[in-house]
Amino acid sequence: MHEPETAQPPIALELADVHKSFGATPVIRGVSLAIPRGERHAIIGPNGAGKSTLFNLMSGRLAPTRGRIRLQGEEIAGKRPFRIARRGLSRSFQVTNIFARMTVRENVRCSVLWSLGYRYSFLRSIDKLRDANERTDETLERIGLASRRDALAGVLTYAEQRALEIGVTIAGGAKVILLDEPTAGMSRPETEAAVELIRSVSHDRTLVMVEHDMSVVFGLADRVSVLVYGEIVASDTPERIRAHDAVRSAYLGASDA
Amino acid sequence: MRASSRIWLAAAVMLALLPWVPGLQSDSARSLLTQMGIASVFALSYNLLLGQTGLLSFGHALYFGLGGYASIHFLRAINAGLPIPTPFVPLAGAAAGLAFGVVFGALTTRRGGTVFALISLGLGEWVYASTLMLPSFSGGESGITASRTKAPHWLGLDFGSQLQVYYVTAFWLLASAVLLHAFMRTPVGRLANAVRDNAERVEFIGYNPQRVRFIVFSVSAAFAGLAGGLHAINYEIVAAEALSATRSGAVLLMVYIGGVHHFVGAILGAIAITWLQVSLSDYTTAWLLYLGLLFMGIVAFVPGGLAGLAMMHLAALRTHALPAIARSYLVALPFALVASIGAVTLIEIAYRRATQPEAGTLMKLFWIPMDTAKPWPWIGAALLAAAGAFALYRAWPRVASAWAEAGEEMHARA
Amino acid sequence: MRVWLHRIGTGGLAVALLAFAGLAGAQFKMAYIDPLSGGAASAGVNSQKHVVFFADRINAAGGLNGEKIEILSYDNKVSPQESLIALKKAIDEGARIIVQGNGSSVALAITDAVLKHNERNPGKEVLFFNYAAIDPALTNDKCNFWHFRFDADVDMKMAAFGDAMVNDKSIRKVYLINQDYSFGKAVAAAAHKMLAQKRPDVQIVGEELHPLQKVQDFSPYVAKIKASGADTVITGNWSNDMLLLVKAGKDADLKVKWFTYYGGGLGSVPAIGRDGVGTLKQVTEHHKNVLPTLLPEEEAFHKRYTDKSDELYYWRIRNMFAMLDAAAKKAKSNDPIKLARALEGLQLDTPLGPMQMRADNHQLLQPLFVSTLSDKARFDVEHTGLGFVTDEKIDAAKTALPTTCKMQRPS
Amino acid sequence: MKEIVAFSLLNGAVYGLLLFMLSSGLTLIFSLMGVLNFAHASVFMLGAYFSWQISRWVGFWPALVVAPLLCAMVGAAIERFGLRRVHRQGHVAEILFTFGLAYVIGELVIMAWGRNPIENHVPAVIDFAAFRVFGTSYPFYKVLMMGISVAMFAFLYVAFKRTRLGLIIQAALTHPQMVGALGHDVPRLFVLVFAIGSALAGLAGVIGGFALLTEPNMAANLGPIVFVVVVVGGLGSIPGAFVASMLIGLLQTFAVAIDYSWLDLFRALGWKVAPGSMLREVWSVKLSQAAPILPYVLLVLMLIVRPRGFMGTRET
Repeated sequence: MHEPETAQPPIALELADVHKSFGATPVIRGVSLAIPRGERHAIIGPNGAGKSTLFNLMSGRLAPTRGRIRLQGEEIAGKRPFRIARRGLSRSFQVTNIFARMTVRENVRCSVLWSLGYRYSFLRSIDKLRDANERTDETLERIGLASRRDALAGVLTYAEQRALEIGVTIAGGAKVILLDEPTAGMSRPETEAAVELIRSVSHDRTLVMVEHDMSVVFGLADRVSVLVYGEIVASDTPERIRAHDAVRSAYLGASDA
Repeated sequence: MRASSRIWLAAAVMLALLPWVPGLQSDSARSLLTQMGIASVFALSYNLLLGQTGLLSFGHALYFGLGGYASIHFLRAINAGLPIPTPFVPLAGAAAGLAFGVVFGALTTRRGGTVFALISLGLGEWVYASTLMLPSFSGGESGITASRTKAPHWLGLDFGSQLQVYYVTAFWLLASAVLLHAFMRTPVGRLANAVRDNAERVEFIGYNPQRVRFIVFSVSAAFAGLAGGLHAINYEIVAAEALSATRSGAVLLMVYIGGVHHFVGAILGAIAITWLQVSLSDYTTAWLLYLGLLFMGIVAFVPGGLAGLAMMHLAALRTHALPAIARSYLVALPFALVASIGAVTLIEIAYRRATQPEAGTLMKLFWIPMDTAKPWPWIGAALLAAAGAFALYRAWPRVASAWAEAGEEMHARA
Repeated sequence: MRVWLHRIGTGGLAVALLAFAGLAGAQFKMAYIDPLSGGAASAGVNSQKHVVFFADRINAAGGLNGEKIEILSYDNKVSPQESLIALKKAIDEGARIIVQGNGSSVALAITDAVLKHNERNPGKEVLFFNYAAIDPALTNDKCNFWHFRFDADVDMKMAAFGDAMVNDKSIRKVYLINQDYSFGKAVAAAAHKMLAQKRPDVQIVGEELHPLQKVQDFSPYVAKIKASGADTVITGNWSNDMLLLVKAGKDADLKVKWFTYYGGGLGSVPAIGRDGVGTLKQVTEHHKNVLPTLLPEEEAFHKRYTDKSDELYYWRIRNMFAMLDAAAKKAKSNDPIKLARALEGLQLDTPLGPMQMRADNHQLLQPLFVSTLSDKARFDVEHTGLGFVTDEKIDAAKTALPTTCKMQRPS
Repeated sequence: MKEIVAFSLLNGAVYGLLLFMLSSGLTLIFSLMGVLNFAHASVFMLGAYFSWQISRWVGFWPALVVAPLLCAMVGAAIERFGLRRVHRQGHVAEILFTFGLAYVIGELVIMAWGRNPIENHVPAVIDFAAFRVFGTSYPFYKVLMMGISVAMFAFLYVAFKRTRLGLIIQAALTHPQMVGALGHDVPRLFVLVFAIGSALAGLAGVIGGFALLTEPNMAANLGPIVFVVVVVGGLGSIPGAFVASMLIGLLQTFAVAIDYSWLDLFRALGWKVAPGSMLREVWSVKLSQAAPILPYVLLVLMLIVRPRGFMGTRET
């Protein structure tokens, strides 16, 4: 369900001439990107292109050296991650980053608390928070971990942990979802299940995804940006990107033309 | 009635009947029980930091001591006429603990891990030395005294006898346990566990880990202050050693030996270490060596602590591997016993020679008289220890395999 | 650590063994509560030897009204809290007299706890014999009927120093250095008062309070003493704070007269060595060269304890047991209240001169000696070849000072 | 007045160098293995006891060599049989293991040498005055200590910044698997590092034994101040630890020389403080009284303002 092209949809996430360098070495060299609300946007590029750094800049883990980042029109460059998360941007991690010694259910429930307004309350028993528990169980159903809800997150299989990673990211109801290589290390059937999950989860939200598996990218993305050596060399629909020579040379070395 | 309230009721009944158990009816036995109660409240408050939030503090006695001082000054005010009965004095300790927890917490909880540990160590040493310099607040080395009986009676009791002080301590222990257990079931309690497991990820679900640490730290300081208040009532004196580094070290030993990952672990540890400190030190001057060895053994071999050990065995009861485990224990335990008797004898003889020459060389150990001047006790003990240890080393794989078998079964069923 | 004979396995077994071992007759139990492990253990173990030694001598002579004295030892690790735990245990096991000395902080805790116990348990009263905690408060504003002190307090010892200083014109500039807690401050205050009275011409050129048992390196403090031009130092430091202070003085070859409370304590003379000859002074109720020959008690003590560091340092414990023995004979009963009343005002002769227990504040008056370290002494300290020689003797009666003690006496 | 400054400078430098000698081993172990060794001061104490025992048998100079070697063996044993099991449980377990170890070593020392301080006097061979300042002779053993301390600094700075072994060990801290993959036996490397660190502590103990008092409580009295040096200097930086040691040494020595308190400052500024109030006691504490707690004040302030310390490379 996407608005017709003509009415210009509001911009969910916008990067304006963002630079980032570690000491003397520049990693992000002037990236500008505007992602309209509801769009599924994929970022691809060879290893070391700066994809994860870009994610870290957007989610507040790193502060840009120069340039501005706006989330639904509000400046978030350099803000602490929890301030950005509260404004409705939630991200997952390439290396699974969950609460190992807590149960699956508690992992997800922790991520719903802020959005339901429970802030730092210590006077209410969590078992009595009906809305939080409902939202948690609903998310567990969607990521297919309802049956494993009382297992410790640390003992889950790799695929289950990746699913939980997505669950924790989406449970808070954030409008903008950043997924960092969600299907990395998954088998074919597991990847397909993950794609269906991402499709249903990002139904009415803005999705930004870093992914290497081209079948996932072309199966899901409305638009694809190609990041090479810290710069966006192309940003277009999947079909045009596939035919784009700059992309081919970046991936396959010098083009034969 | 939900499961948890049944547990609390059972705990209440047990606490009520404990001082009437034969053998525990003497004043000093009840004093020991009271000390265990005070240590348990302090250990529970500390486990909120170490076990639930992963904050390793080397200066938690600060809030115990400052709470104690506030309570003893409050008790002196009561002696001077303030119409408040003695049992409510620990609330003054909790209030002081909370106040100092908020003030110092804002400084120290900016970071977790090693930085937090070292700040707590530095702050502990700094405030301890400073209290000695403020005699009107701390009474210096000799401390501040007050009377728990010169106060308005409550329910017709004057709280002079040790039994009544025990019941005041038991009440506050139960209250603290219920409150702290409930605290862990609140949003901030859940987030405390999240900060322990992965403080970085907590920031990405909208919470500031520093704020979570700060709240938990303040609550923990309040309960440590409450324990300080109970200390003030029980001894009617609070001296600078109430906030010394040795007390901070003791609570760390209690919680870790008891079992950091289990709520009841802190209480188990408090009971074990208090007994070791108060009773074992009457039997042998080497009690601190045994405590140190026990602690290193727990850290290296049994990270789950006593509670972890108990839980493991409870779970194993339901598996088919139980007979295998029992058999392996039958073989291993005697060797362990032999090894420890040899080691203990060696230690006791050495201690007698090094620290108490005046008590002469005649000694009775495990009902066997021996003369430390002659060589045979030394050789005998050393041989015993070595033989026991070697046999235990050989028998250990059998124990390990039995447990492996139980582990697989438990895993399969989980 | 409990005396082994009485603590095998459970308490019950110990009692059975006792009866079997033929130690007939009821026991008069005394509890010894002092540090036996940790930092100050050396002092605690040393005085424990004295208590056991003198108790055995009374037992050899038939005990107190036929009851043998039994010493129950408890390790309080110099902590007020551990002491109160030990006190409860001692009272539970029937101790009638508590003996303690190391640390005024512990003494203040015990005297307060004993007062409360006796008020709350009529008929089961206990007495508190303090042989070394010399904070003046214990026999003044914090005195009580149950506490007896067998050592001169801070002010009495400072007065003794005063008598020694009156005619020593070489003393012109004094430096005070003490530990930063109640006892240290009491010594500093006493010094001010004494000098103002007895030597107004002497100038106090410096005053110092350093944290208790925390300073590792005293050279900065010694540098200040040298810079102040002081020719005399008065200090109440004890144990490590005493050893390290005189050691730093020796390293920087500081030439001053040391007026100390515990300069003769374990390890201090070896630490200062020859630098102390003629300069290291102390005020005590006894030292090895107080009489031309060793006292019989000293010879018996050295026969029993042969370790190098064993010295008969606590003569006042001998006086304590002598007073207890006399009081028991006078009262013809071992009941604590009767013993206490018998002790009040009791006068007794000793080889060093008469002594008397004051009735108004339960402070023992005994002869005091100001002595100086010398290399020509007949008997040396800890095999160092150096021993103390008397400068000034102050008779018991002259050591009395006014008291603010107003104690409540049992009806 | 000139005399006080000269002496304070000299004493401050000596105490600072003693602190550095004591904490250099810890800085090494911490910077290369990330282990905050609570038992480090205990190994220092062992060094003092070993050197006392050996010098009674075979004289001081052999003891100066043998005692550190014995401590190195103790350090190697601690890592090989103790810490190796605990490494994988994370830093907290490591710290706690060494925390228990400090208790045990303290009691073992009591078991072997008793509770009383031992007469660990400066051995005759080095007991003479090195030079005279303002009419006071300065003992040679303090000069020897300064020499050893500076030598240690040079050895550490060169050995681990400029040699291949140093680089391998530093790499092994952050990427043990990779260094292992490159063919280096990482566990053995850690044993070596722990042995060297303990040897440094032992050497410091040999000299420290005379300067301070050799008794079972020695480690407990010194323990915390070692962490102040390491943290204030900067976690993992050897030059930082040197600067921090000198700072603390001089700070504490000069503070003792200053007999003024806040009250005197207020009086100078003309402010009046109500007599008898509890706060008056706070203000009347003289700086010389508070000298020994200044290091801890420095530790807390440094950790709040700049957790990395002067020249630290990282925080944990």
